Amino acid sequence: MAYTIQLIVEGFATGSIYGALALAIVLVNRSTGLINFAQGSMGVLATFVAFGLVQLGAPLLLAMLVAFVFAFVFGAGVERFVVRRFEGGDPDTAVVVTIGLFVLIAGIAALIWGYEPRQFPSLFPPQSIEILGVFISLRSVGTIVVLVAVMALLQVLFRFTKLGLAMRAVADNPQSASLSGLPVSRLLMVGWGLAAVLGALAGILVAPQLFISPTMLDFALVYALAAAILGGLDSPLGAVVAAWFIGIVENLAGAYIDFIGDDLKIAVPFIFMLVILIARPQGLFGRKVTVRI
Amino acid sequence: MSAVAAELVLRDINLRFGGIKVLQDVSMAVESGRIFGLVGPNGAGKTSLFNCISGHYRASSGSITIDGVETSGKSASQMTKFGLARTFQHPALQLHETVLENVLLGAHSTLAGGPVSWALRMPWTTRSEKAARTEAAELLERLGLGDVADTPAGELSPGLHKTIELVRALLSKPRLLLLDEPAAGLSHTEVEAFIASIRGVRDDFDLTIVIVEHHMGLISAVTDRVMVLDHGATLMEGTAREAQSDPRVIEAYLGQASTAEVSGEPAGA
Amino acid sequence: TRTATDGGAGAGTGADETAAPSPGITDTTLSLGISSPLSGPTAGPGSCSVAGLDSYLEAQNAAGGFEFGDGKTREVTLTYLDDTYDPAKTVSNFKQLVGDGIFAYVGALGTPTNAAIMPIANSEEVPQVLLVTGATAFSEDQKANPWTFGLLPTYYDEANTFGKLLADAGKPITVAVLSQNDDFGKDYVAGLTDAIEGSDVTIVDSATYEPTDTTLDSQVTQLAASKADVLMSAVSVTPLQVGVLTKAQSIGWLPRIFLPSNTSTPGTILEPGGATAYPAVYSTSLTKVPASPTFAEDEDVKAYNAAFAEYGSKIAAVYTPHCAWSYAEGAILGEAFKGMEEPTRDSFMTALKSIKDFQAPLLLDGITVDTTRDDQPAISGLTLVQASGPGYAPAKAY
Amino acid sequence: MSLLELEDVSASYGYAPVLHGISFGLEANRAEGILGANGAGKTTTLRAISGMVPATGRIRFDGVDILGKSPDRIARMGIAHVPEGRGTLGGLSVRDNLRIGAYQRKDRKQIDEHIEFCLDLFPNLRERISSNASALSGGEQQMLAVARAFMAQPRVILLDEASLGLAPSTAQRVYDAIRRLQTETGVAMVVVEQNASLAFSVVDHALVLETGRVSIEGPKESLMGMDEVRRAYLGG
Amino acid sequence: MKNLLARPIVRLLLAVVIAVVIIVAPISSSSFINYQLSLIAVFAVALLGLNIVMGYTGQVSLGQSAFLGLGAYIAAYGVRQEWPVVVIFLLCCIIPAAVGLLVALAAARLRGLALAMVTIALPIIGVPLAKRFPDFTGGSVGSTVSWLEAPEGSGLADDQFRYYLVVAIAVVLFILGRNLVRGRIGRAFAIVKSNEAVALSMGISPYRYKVLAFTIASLFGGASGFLYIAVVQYTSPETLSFATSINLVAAMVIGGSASILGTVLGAIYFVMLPVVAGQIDSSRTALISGAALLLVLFLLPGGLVSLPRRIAQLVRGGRGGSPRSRAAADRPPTGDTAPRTTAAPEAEKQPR
Ligand SMILES: Nc1ncnc2c1ncn2[C@@H]1O[C@H](COP(=O)(O)OP(=O)(O)OP(=O)(O)O)[C@@H](O)[C@H]1O
Ligand SMILES: Nc1ncnc2c1ncn2[C@@H]1O[C@H](COP(=O)(O)OP(=O)(O)OP(=O)(O)O)[C@@H](O)[C@H]1O
Ligand SMILES: [Mg+2]
Ligand SMILES: [Mg+2]
Repeated sequence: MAYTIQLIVEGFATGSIYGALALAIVLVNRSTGLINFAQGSMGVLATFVAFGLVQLGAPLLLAMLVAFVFAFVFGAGVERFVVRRFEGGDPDTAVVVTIGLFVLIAGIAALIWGYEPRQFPSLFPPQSIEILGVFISLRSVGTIVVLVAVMALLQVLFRFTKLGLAMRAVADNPQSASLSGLPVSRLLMVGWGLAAVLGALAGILVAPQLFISPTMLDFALVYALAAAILGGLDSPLGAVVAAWFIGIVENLAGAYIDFIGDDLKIAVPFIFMLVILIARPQGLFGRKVTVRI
Repeated sequence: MSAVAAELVLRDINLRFGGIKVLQDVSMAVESGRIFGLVGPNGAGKTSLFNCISGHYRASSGSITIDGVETSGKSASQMTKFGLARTFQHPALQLHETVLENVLLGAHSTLAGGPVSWALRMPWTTRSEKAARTEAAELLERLGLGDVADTPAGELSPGLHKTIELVRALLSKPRLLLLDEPAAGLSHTEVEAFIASIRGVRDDFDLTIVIVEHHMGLISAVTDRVMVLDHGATLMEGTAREAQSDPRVIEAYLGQASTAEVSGEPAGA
Repeated sequence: TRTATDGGAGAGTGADETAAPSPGITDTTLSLGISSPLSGPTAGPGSCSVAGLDSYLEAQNAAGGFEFGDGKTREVTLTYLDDTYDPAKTVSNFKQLVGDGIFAYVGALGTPTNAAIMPIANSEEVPQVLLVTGATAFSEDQKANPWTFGLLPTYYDEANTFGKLLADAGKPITVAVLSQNDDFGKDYVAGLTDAIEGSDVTIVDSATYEPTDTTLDSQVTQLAASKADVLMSAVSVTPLQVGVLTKAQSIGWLPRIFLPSNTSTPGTILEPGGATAYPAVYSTSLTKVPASPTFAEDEDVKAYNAAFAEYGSKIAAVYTPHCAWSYAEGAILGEAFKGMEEPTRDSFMTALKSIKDFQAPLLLDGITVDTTRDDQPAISGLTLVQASGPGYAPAKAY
Repeated sequence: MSLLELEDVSASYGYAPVLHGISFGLEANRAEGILGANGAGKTTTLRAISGMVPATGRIRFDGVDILGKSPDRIARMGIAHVPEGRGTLGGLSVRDNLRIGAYQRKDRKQIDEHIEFCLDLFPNLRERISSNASALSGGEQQMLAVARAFMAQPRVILLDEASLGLAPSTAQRVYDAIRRLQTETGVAMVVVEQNASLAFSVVDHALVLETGRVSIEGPKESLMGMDEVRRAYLGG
Repeated sequence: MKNLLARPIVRLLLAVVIAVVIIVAPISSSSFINYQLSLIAVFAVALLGLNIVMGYTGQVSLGQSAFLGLGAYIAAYGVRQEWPVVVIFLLCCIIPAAVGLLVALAAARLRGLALAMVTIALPIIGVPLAKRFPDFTGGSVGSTVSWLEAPEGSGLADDQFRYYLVVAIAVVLFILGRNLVRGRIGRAFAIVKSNEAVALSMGISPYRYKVLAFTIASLFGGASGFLYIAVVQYTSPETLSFATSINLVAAMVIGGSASILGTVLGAIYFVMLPVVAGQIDSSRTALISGAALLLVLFLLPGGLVSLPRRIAQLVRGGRGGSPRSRAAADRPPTGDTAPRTTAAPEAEKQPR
């Protein structure tokens, strides 16, 4: 029993890694209507900035703040100078542009810091606490707390603030939004900037575990995308819940179903996803879009 | 043409979305070869009723028959088999494609051959494609779109989109045609031209037509009968003239100033 | 119908008395080629395996060049291409390199990538040697593939050495194995199983992982449930290996640990993983660790550090053991050049295959190069080491 | 000086010229009608004003040159545009659409009052207040687009076939409301309307476009007196 | 420029010139160049499949590499079992198509990103799956085959022979694919992409056409796997890796979505970019390829295929205009302000 609970706890911790990135994906989607494949690399780049500062002797918290500022400016800049040209065009093209960014940014990070993973200091102490035979690492607890807090913030942002409403409007239909006087381009920049900050946060949260390297979040990104879509692309709560779900289901399936094993356990969340999405195309917590004819 | 105009009968159609009752016990019968008008205030459920007939919505109860055959459970893509074609309230065209390519889509169900024959360009595929193109060109010509056949649809003003949709629908060789606000956005002169052509189309193609329109002039000019919907239920059924003088219809739909408009009834009536 | 040179086809069989020189060699130069992952997730080791070699070659060039068995001194150049660990690209790169006239293809990293070009190299008779891979496939049958062999001890050997240590303890020991889901992992498990056969050592649980996994916590949790005495953690990805070490202790499982040589560096694995918590950590080692204070005064290490700073650091930003291995590989090539009497690939292969008891720089005492066997890579000896203090010391018995 | 002034405005989509030198002026509290056949360039004129198509010439609003400014800046200056077609934010609820309409306003209290005003004007919207706009019927979406423009409390409102798809009584109600708005706030309007009798019920002055050029213009009464106008736009 | 191309005689001449170039190219080229040319043909076929499902039918697929890999494994296995080449080829088409069909029967109920996520699972699950069956796949070391040597007396080198074989198959597949995306079926694909409600009312079942498109894409993917083995003579789990799928999607868009010519250009880009990047600086390939991708799309948002149109535009539009107004002119407002997803991309103009 303790073993099962331990696996579930682990699933939570792993899921939180995906969840952190999934939140950034949700944020970009809600504020710009796009899917950003470069979300991971942008987060990594900002994390590298923090890494560089820490190496120069800056305290982690300060480095983190600087990384957030960097991320915001960088994200907004990417929107302004790269993505903007493709908004309103073929959505596939915009997605491929983010793929190009993904490759390019990883290349830039590698140019400066190389590809080999390096150790990154943790915000939280490395110890674990034992509760009834189940070990819970403080790092996971910290990650989960931060994640839940950010999720709540996002939920509030979109539900109750004017900025959130404006961002949703712009994502929904920029042209129509601009006719109501919404500063579309600035809102898009803010959306990208905030998402990049979230990406940076995700990067800083997971870097102690994954080690920082230009490709650190590549595989987490697939899971994060899955979580965002499974949860409902417009729901921060959904993204996090789905990420946990994926983490837990994967662990349990890998441990308990012999045929599946550690190598194929990744298939399990995807199969769940297929089934759930067929039943609920908008995702677990997503709002259904009606297309009138 | 061997096809004969279809007869459409609806019985006790109900439709709901969540808690909202969109249609309540709507019944109607359209005789073969007639033009039937469907009017009513905004949100009355006219388009929804069309969607039920065309299979885009599934009525929660009730029966729909075309020439006596029950079609209510059928998926929308099967409805061409029953000779049904429709246009949309918001024209749904491929804006980057030419007008000709847009309307040719209507010929889909009449063209011969499946994916394999088309990949191999079997003779029958090219033959039927050629025939469809000729027919499309003729129809465009007839409805006054001959000289824009090769223009991308997006470059034409929205008023013309309705007509392109009409041609597209006609190319599927329907026997029952549903037109959702075909004259919206047309100017006065254009409405008159439309009235003239719709009757011709009905006669030449041997069609039954159901029209949703807010343009009362058009409705009274072309329809044989009308039904007025309000809040998803039938308010009255009769001729257009009866409807326009019915106090309930004036109250719910036409409004006080309507008399002025009725007087502007076009000469084609 | 083709006019352009067809790669190695012109290299003849060496029967001629005045052997025509093979492509890629002149009286003053010799060119080598390599295709390794230089971008993407494997680029860390990939670039190190180029950087170490390049450091050695360039340093030697700067010192006057390489002496050859035919009495000439040549400058040796290295052309390296990126294959992102994609075999189709490796084939492309190989053809490009051969078309550009390299003399030999050396020291490439990667199992599938090297497997893809092995048949071409052998049919075109281009040396594909000293490969930086622990897979057995490249060295086990050098009669069938005379133009191919590896540099490093195989994964099988490594695990076999571990197994022997356990078996020699002569008491019941339970082992949990964590291995990569590929041939690397399978060879490892096979090496271990073969060594413990007939002993009191038993494998009580095993788990695998994909190199693409983000964490191995669940595998460690699962293995911890077996409460095994020993964890053989054949994990070849640095962060994952560190994760294993931190995870096991955090859930109160403190077995003796065995680490493979490519993920056992003190600075990047042991220290971040908190290895001191475990009763013992074993690994195998080939080379001196350049950054380790133990070897700070070592001549080899000083030379390496100087050369790397000058040349290799342009290619690889962070140290992995592959840097040191491929540096040693450079010296092995130099040794082969010394025995090469004719400017041909045949002569090169003959010379390269006759090296015995050669003490290449950076190799630990007792580890020597022996290329004369037909079923082994160039280096097959291993030193079992045990973590102690900031680095490793020769292992005591279990 | 007029509130809104167009001088020799030309516009094109890509390289196809559509407008050729349109000029007119509009005072506060007045309404200008634009008539014309399908494709004459009415919509394009409105788009040129609100910055949605690139144009040349001169467009001044309240003495400020607005040509070349982005649509959202022009909107913030006080020009609301009810576009042709579906002008709503489909993924947002009806209430959110109305709130977006009032985006640049600061008077919070009044906003809620105005939302009530719009919902009284369009009872359908009240019924569907928290539905996604995309679920609404065609006419309901049109109502929402008009309501959204009202919410902005603009100084100039550009109406592109605002009655399109509306039931006759509703269309009447919209124009009654527009007239009321005009007397209450002094808003100026440019009205493009196929239903010319409706248009003439609010405009003071009108121009007729033919293939991108002004062919006739004048006060409402004189236009309504012209035969060709009556025949083509009023029927009879 | 456009008018010139529209003339039948010019088109015919162009076709003849291209055919001659294709036939003559390998004769004087090195084995390296022939390998590149053959690889272009290989990936052009994979891209054609992807373009049919994604470019023409609008269903995002991130799983194309899985079918490429499956085809390659089947071919490698068939060669080891010494089956006749024709049988191998047919199996390489049929089995992936059948697998694609099965997947599509479930997945085609989804749309947009949900579908993309399910297709992403194919390569991600495919890799460990391939390692599970080493007898069939050769495990992670992969499997090497050595076949398709030039027949005696043909006077061709192996690489030339393989080039001709691969290109011939690719040309035939391209003709079939091109036929398919024009006319009845092509129009159905296009309307499924742009508006499913309209498709339904035309008697087109979007579900069926999505399944069809997906199946065809898998078939082409499998066929390209066969070609891959013909050229590379080796396959391993890396062949079907997820990264390949992503790169294929990028190449498809860069060449030109919903365009046959664009598909070929995309394949050239896909194969040549790494080579060129390696030529520039082999330790900075990621940087170079990322920058190149962005650059191409920046200049040609419609893909490489829009180059002639773009040039014509620039020539005609020599008159400046502020950057803003030009940017706005690039995407004129459609009268309808409906959600962007309904906007069809710049499609290749079909000849009529
Ligand atoms: N996006 C576009 N691209 C190219 N041409 C266009 C575009 N939109 C409109 N046009 C052309 O510009 C001209 C004017 O169109 P506009 O929409 O302004 O006409 P309108 O007077 O509003 O017509 P309607 O009464 O049908 O709404 C038309 O000839 C039309 O074909
Ligand atoms: N898919 C749907 N989801 C939710 N509500 C819907 C849906 N379809 C229709 N409705 C609701 O049903 C009611 C009737 O809509 P319908 O489009 O049928 O009206 P209509 O009579 O065509 O009106 P109009 O004249 O404005 O076009 C509306 O209130 C609409 O919001
Ligand atoms: Mg309707
Ligand atoms: Mg208009």
